[in-house]
Amino acid sequence: MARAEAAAATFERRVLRGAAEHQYLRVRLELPDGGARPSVAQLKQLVVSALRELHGEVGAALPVDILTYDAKTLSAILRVISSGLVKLWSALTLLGSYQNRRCAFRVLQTSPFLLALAGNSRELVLD
Amino acid sequence: MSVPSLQRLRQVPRHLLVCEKGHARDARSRHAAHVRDHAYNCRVSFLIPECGMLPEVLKSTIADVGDYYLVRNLSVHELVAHEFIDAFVKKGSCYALTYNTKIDQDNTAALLPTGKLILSVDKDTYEELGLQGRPSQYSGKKAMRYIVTIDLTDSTFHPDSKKRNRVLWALKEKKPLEFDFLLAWYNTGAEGSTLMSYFSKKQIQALKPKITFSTLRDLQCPVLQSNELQGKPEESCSTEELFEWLGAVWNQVSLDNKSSSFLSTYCCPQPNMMVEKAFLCTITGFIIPEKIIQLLEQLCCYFGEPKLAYWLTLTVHGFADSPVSWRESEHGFHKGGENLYNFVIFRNLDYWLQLAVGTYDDCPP
Amino acid sequence: MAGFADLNLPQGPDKKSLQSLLETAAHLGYSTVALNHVIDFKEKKQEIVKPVCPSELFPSLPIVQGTSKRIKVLTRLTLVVSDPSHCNLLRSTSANIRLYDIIAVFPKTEKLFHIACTTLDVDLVCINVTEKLPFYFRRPPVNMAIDRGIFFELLYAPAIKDSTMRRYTISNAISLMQICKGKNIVISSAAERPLELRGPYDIANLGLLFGLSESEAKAAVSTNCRATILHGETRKSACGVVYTVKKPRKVEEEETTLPACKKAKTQA
Amino acid sequence: MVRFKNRYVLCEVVSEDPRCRQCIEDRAVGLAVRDAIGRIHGDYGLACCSISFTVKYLNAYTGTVLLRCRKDSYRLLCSALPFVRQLESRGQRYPCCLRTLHVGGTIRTCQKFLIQYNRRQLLVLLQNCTNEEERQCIQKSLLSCSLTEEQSRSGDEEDDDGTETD
Repeated sequence: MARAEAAAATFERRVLRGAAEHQYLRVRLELPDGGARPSVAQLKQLVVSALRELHGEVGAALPVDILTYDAKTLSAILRVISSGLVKLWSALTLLGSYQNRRCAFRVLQTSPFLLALAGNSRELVLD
Repeated sequence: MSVPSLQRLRQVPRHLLVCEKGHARDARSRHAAHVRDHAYNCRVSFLIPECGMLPEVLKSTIADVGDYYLVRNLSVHELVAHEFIDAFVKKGSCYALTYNTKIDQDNTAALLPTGKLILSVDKDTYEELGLQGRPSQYSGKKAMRYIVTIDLTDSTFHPDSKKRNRVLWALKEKKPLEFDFLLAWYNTGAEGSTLMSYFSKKQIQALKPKITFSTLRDLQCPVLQSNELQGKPEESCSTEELFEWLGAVWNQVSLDNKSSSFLSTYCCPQPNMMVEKAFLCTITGFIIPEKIIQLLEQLCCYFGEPKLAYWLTLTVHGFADSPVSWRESEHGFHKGGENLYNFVIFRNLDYWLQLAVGTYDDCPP
Repeated sequence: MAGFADLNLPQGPDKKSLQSLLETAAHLGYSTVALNHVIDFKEKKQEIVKPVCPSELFPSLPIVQGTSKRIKVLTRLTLVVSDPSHCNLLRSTSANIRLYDIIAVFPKTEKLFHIACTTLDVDLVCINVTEKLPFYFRRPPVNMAIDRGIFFELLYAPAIKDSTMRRYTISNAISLMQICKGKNIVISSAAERPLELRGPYDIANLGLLFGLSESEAKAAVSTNCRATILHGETRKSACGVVYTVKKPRKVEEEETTLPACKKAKTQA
Repeated sequence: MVRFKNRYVLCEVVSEDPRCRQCIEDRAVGLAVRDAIGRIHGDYGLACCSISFTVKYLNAYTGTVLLRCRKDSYRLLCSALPFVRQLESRGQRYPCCLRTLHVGGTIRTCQKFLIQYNRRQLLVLLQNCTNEEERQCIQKSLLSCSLTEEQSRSGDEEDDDGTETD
């Protein structure tokens, strides 16, 4: 640390265009009232099976991470490699049932920056 | 069709991340200018590792972030009235942004502290308004959105000028535009009438920014070296890694996963160190850049006394639906409307600045 | 850019379920929806009823999420035609037809598709998404429809319900895109239940699967819907410039100009 | 009128079981390929590939199959072909696999390739011959197979000869 303090950093600028490795989605699963709520592992299974149905084994092989999951509100943050965003999103859109009951994934926000999901001005209630 | 449909499935929406490093005390450093140029901020948050209690100075700075106002059903022509211009626009920094309007669907208006009034309107409204503007950069071949910029402090915009009368007529009679506005005003010293008293006949509400504190225990923090933006393998982490990690912390993502884990393979970037505690603070509201600069300054002063932390971060989120991001560069909403920036301030007052924008945005300055 | 719209909410007999559909649509961020009344000529003689008045049906419309406006509800009539004689109804100046904001046809044969694209005075042509295409799309009628400002409608709710229909939806959509090059497409739901509705940004992303580009896909739920509604409005007006409104109290007609209509594509 | 560009995929059915030949017919091959696409690329892949997908030509003796699909989606088709596991017809099921020989823009290029390919195969056979009689027979058939201009004209009236070999 002492070494670093010796010389002040010189100005440097890096521009990264479309370089994000991952895309992040904030989603909420909507289920009819009552009935079983999925655990986090079941949610992941549901996501993978949705991908498998629409995009086959190739889709199911996409690395998808469930970064957070709140079982109370059924909301989660998903991470997927950038090239798989459209596939994952469309699979979630066209998913219609969970355990033979209707369900819907609401995609609340997507972003290439995880940090952007922390502050969404569209959900901000200021008054 | 230039792009085959299969490739479209792999496309990533355009986005930019600009990383800079410099020294906060360098006279040529533009970091404060970047803060000043980003007018509309909805969330400011900072993270200080190895800090359990906030120093009093910082506490009072946060408390001083100041009120902002929400005026309901305010006609845009009221912002063009010369009483308003003389009382507020010319006497300080006046900020106004429409509230609860969506830039990709509705009309939006914003008043910049430079005295520029920016209207981002759809094609129908633009034609009815009859004011000179330009098609939006991001609305494709068939322009469906137009940007009208009116300079209120321009010398040709005096009370009797033809130009002003036309603007007033357009906004008053031709196409009256009404919005809920978020307003904030900053002036140094000189007292005068306040927004509250000026708009007392309107539905005006003074609002206080919401402030939340929290402390995290046993947090894995990446190791950073201020002069290595790209990081060094085994020695320090890069800016992108830090950016993702910071997102993970603010979203309460668990940081210790195995690569074989079924659920999540995210883990804290290497190398990292365990920090006993970290202090998190979030301010949400309509926060003006002047206050963020003050906060940034106080955060720099935090390292005036010897501290355990090697660095701290300050993150600012912009409004997704504001018509501008930095300065007057146009901002649009495609999928996320991101415009945010993050400072990492090191113990020796070197800083990293990360500016991130989404699809419909210019490269930040 | 206009707000998001879903031009196809089936108008069932159940008012309560319609109300919950409207609430979900408003919650998802749609600022305009159209209640769809379907008339299938195959099933006996069907009368064209007067459109329901949305304000009568729902005393208070839900507020669109994140705004302070209420959702706008339009009425739409869809004619399922399987025989050329069915089209006569559209040519006759039936009073009740004129009361609908949007008129759509669902042609079952190639010949009727041709007629719908080239001569019928309609706003939307529905594309079959639940079965294999009974005919190939040809360029001349499709181009003609694009010139006349008629839009093609794709539905997505069947694709949510069933895997086979999903295949037909995607494959028919791609077939259409090869002809129309992504122009004049409207994507709407035809959702019977709130859980079959999807948000506008989800649909914009789904459009990529149908072979649209990002901007075309977003237009399919926003600007194209606006154009469809304006196209419907021009039918009520003369050449899209002059249009008549009944004053609420006096029975006298007044001519007003509606600037928004001027810009709409018209082929009066 | 703008023509839609297609891709023709020439492939060979390889099976250890000689009875598999009975199964090489339009429907069985089509179903097997569809099944593989459905498994690998899901509903979306099936929907894309189903546009103008057919088994265009089939030779049960040599085991060659010519598949047609839209140019946009041939990558989906080609990537699914290695995953064809079996052919099924009339209740019989035989394990086999498909080997892609050639991908062409027209039937004609595929035909040219196929004749070349068969010729080379015959040469291989020629080397494997054990007695003179077999040798004679193969040499004769080798000479008899050639592609003349007249023959190829009668093939397909398509002018796009963008070929892609893999």
